[in-house]
Amino acid sequence: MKARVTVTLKPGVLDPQGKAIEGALKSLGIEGVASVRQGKVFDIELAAKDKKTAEAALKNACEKLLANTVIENYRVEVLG
Amino acid sequence: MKARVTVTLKPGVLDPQGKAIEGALKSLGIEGVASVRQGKVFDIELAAKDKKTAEAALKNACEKLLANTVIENYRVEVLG
Amino acid sequence: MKSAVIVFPGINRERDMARALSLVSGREPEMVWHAATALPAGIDLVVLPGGFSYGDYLRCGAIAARAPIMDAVRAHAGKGALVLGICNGFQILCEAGLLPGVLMRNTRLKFICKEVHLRVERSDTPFTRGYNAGDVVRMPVAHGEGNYIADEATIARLEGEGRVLFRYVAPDGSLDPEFNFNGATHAMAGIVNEGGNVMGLMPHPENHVDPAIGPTDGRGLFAGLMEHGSRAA
Amino acid sequence: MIPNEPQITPALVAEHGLTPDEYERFRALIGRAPSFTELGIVSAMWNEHCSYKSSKVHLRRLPTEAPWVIQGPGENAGVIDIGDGLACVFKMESHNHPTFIEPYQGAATGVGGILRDVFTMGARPIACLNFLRFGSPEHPKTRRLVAGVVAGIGGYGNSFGVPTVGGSVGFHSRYDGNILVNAMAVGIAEKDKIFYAKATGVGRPVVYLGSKTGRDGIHGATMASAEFGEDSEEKRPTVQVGDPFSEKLLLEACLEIMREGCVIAIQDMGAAGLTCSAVEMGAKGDLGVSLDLDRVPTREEAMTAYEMMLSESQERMLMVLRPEKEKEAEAIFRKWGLDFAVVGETTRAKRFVVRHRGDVMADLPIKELGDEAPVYERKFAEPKKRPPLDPASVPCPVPLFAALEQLVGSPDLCSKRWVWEQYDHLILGNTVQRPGGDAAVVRVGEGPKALALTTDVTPRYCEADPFEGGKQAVAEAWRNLTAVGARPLAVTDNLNFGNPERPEIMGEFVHCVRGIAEACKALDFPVVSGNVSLYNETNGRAILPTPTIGGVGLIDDLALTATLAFKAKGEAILLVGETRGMLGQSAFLATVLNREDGAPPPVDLASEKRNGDFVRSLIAGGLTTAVHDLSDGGLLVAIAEMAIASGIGASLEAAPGFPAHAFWFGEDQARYLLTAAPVDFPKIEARAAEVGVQLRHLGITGGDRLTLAGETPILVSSLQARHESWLPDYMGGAA
Ligand SMILES: Nc1ncnc2c1ncn2[C@@H]1O[C@H](COP(=O)(O)OP(=O)(O)O)[C@@H](O)[C@H]1O
Ligand SMILES: [Mg+2]
Repeated sequence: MKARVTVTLKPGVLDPQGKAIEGALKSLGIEGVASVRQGKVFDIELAAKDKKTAEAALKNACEKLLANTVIENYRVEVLG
Repeated sequence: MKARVTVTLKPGVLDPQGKAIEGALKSLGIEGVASVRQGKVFDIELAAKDKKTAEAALKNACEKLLANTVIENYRVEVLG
Repeated sequence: MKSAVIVFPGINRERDMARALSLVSGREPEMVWHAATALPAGIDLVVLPGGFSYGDYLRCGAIAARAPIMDAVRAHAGKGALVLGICNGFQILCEAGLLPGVLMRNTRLKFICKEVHLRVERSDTPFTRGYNAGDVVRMPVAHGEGNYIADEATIARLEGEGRVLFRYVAPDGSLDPEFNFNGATHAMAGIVNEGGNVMGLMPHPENHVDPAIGPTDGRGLFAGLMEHGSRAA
Repeated sequence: MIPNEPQITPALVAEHGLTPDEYERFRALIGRAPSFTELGIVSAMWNEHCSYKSSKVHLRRLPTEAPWVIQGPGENAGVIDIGDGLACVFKMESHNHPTFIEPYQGAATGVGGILRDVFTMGARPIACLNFLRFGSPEHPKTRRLVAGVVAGIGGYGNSFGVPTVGGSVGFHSRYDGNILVNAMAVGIAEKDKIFYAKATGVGRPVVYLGSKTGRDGIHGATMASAEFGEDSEEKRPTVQVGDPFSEKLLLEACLEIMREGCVIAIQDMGAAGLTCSAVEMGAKGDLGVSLDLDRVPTREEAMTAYEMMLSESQERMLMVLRPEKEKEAEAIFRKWGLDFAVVGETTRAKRFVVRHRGDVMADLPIKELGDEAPVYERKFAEPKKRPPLDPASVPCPVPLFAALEQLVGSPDLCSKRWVWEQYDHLILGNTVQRPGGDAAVVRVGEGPKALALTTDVTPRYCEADPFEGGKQAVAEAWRNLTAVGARPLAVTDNLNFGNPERPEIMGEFVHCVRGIAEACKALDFPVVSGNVSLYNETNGRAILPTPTIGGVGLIDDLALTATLAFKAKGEAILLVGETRGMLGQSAFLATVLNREDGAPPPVDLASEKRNGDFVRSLIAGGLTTAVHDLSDGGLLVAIAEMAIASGIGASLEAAPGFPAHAFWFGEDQARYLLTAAPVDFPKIEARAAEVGVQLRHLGITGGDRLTLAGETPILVSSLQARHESWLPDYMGGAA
């Protein structure tokens, strides 16, 4: 099974990377950029008996490792 | 306008970080994980007169900065 | 020999580099701000120092590689003149397309600062003429992303054309995966471009030049460059 | 009353960490009920972290003066004269609570904060150190905390570009719920170009510099002064995220505007950000400050006055500028890509006035908020004395060398290479002695001067006898500096304790401070800066009392320093100082016998001074080839460390008249080990006799193993493997 986990910073948490990228895009002349926030994606292949089990395993993975739940949110999509 | 840009490693490019996460997930007892590849997402707010212009600006941003096209692919979605 | 050290926001080994250049050459380099669009007149050697340009945000060296000064650096390299990128400078050169390949996260994912052994692969280049081929020298490393990779064709060309100048080795000079601490392809620590005038090196020769502080194996690199410069002049 | 503000209720007051008494006192002071913003401001200013209300009366005992002290406690950092027109600026600060909640960012912002304290004063940072205490290795959270804290310290310092050259790492179950992260920064400035927080002049612009303000860490300062409960992890306050890149820009920009003569007063925004910095600048200068929050650069929408006043967003500074230099300063900040905004002015009336969107959100007397905050004489209990341990009563269940192997491979005494290799300890090119020795040595400018730096305390000793433990922490720092050949000059401290409202804890605090004061006086080692971190306890269980001492010493010529590695075979190994075999609270007892009892070794300050001065004179005279001070683990561990660092072995002579394990593992104080060429031994002996220092010949260096009558010889390489492997093995284990 293929899945994608997306981890993003919670709203309000400072994103220094995003801020620097925003500045760089502006100075490269990319028009109209108002804000950039950077997150992570994990493309995961896993063996699971069904979608539900896979989802549960990935949520567990997020809580334990993939996301820092103090400052990050995560989303799990099992693509099948 | 809100948009999301996703940057992932091209297939075949080594991903030491993904590999390490894969190992860590296994040792955490997360079952069934076969492979992990890590990528980035950028949530971007921008002002543009329409979706098309926004898309064009973001593609340009990817080519110029957001992705290292030697090793990375990117995808632009304008969410409106 | 006149040298210029490019200063990007967030770079932090520019002073170390300037000091090493002054110490070995007796001449202070020009410090050039990233927003400049031209190099000062008469520069022979351009150095992109180590550090964390733009905090290493996005990808190491990515934002600096697009700075205004980089067109001038590209033109300088295009003329066959010397460009040296150390650590973050190496990453910037790759991002700017002046060197092939990419520096990925160290295989153990950690930033590592320690002294390593390097084997000098050839001595007939401006960057290595201060050493003998086969010399094993000590230099410090301090990076989290020094794991050099490139596609197979590029690696084959680098090897085939003798463009690998330094490799991570065991103290006795042998290749040993245990001493290839960041996982670089074929233990590559320093490579040059096709023209042989642009080098990227992960370790920090500039921190090993002063006998009051420690070993001085880094001197050879700068001394070689100076010698090359005086010959060329 | 301002519209849409919460009603001030007793519950709201309590949530702000103010006691009913404190609230009444505040009400009486302003003659009316406070606004919500005012409540926030006073809670920040009067909490333990900013006001030192429990500790102040005791800190007054600390000696703070010496001819070389330029600035003692009371400013962002202490300043000492190191000659040639240069000053050394340094301070240590804790980030314990934030780090427990988010290890990476907590540790990172701790480093960022202490660096700002140092460059706020006009100094360029040249080194960082850190003192870390974690819970027991078996505790399920420990591994993750170690990984996060170390990565966070490295992540910030490496990127900022300052070498992290030293520190200390230890483990104990008493830190299970409250780890300690104390960060120290050291900088160099020109002696006559130090900048202070004290504002002068009325009607001068108050300028905000650095990064924008968000809702980061609101109530961080209050949190730092609250005890953890079961639900602390659920509360998860907004975590501050560090941005070392911006801080590096801030450093360069600040030093540049200082050079250009733009700055009258400067204060970094640390705990309770804008509130603390504005009030301190005004209060210290006997001036009022009025702020217009509409001009504060923000990165989030619809921030309230309350939020802006309490935000702990990082990488920000507040300054009073020379009006005629304002444009110049602004141009410099813009060049570095940083925010610059005039957000207020100094006023004659000693009021702190905050305006936002046309309303006056706060109007308070500034002195009472700042340097006249409440002070408490809390009740404290006399610590219970523990009887000294009779060495003869302590068994040694294993051969000495087996115990030695256990000790050098134990969590507290093992090599911390895994930690310090993640710190860039070489950047700036001045690191003469890297981590792993007694003290780090960092060259000043082009030399030949160098600074020696160390952080120390033995919490086990402090708990068993707070007074002796406090003395010992100072003595050990002094000894570590001496062992590299430095003249110890001054101290910064970081006093980490539990809840001061409990008399036993307050007793620990008071007696540790008295011990520190006594030792600092005797050793001419004044305290010039520091920090107090209280309420380090979870569910009523406090940490071990941990008064960390950061010591700074001066080396006149870095060619004349000492290191601990054996240098050659055939050299004499000499022990300086008296050995009685004190095993109480020793590492031997804790590691080999799993016991923590008895009285800690007493510290005789006169012998410390005499023995240390003796050793320093030998180093200066070029008579020693290696020097190491004795601390945890005693004599045999120190010898093993000298052997491991060099790969050279030693043959040792048995000690008559002692239980062998007490001789080899006792932790008697005021001792050093040194090696010397055999020809120099008589000279050293004669000098020792002259000044009344005990000296004992312990053996000869050489070979590849340690040998001692009655013990199976042990290879240095196998000791080294034990020493190096514990931490990487532990950290490589399952997460
Ligand atoms: N334990 C201590 N010993 C000596 N001085 C201390 C101690 N604790 C705090 N100080 C001094 O009190 C002042 C205020 O400390 P602190 O609030 O930690 O500073 P900052 O506002 O920079 O965070 C500083 O000058 C500090 O050096
Ligand atoms: Mg401060």
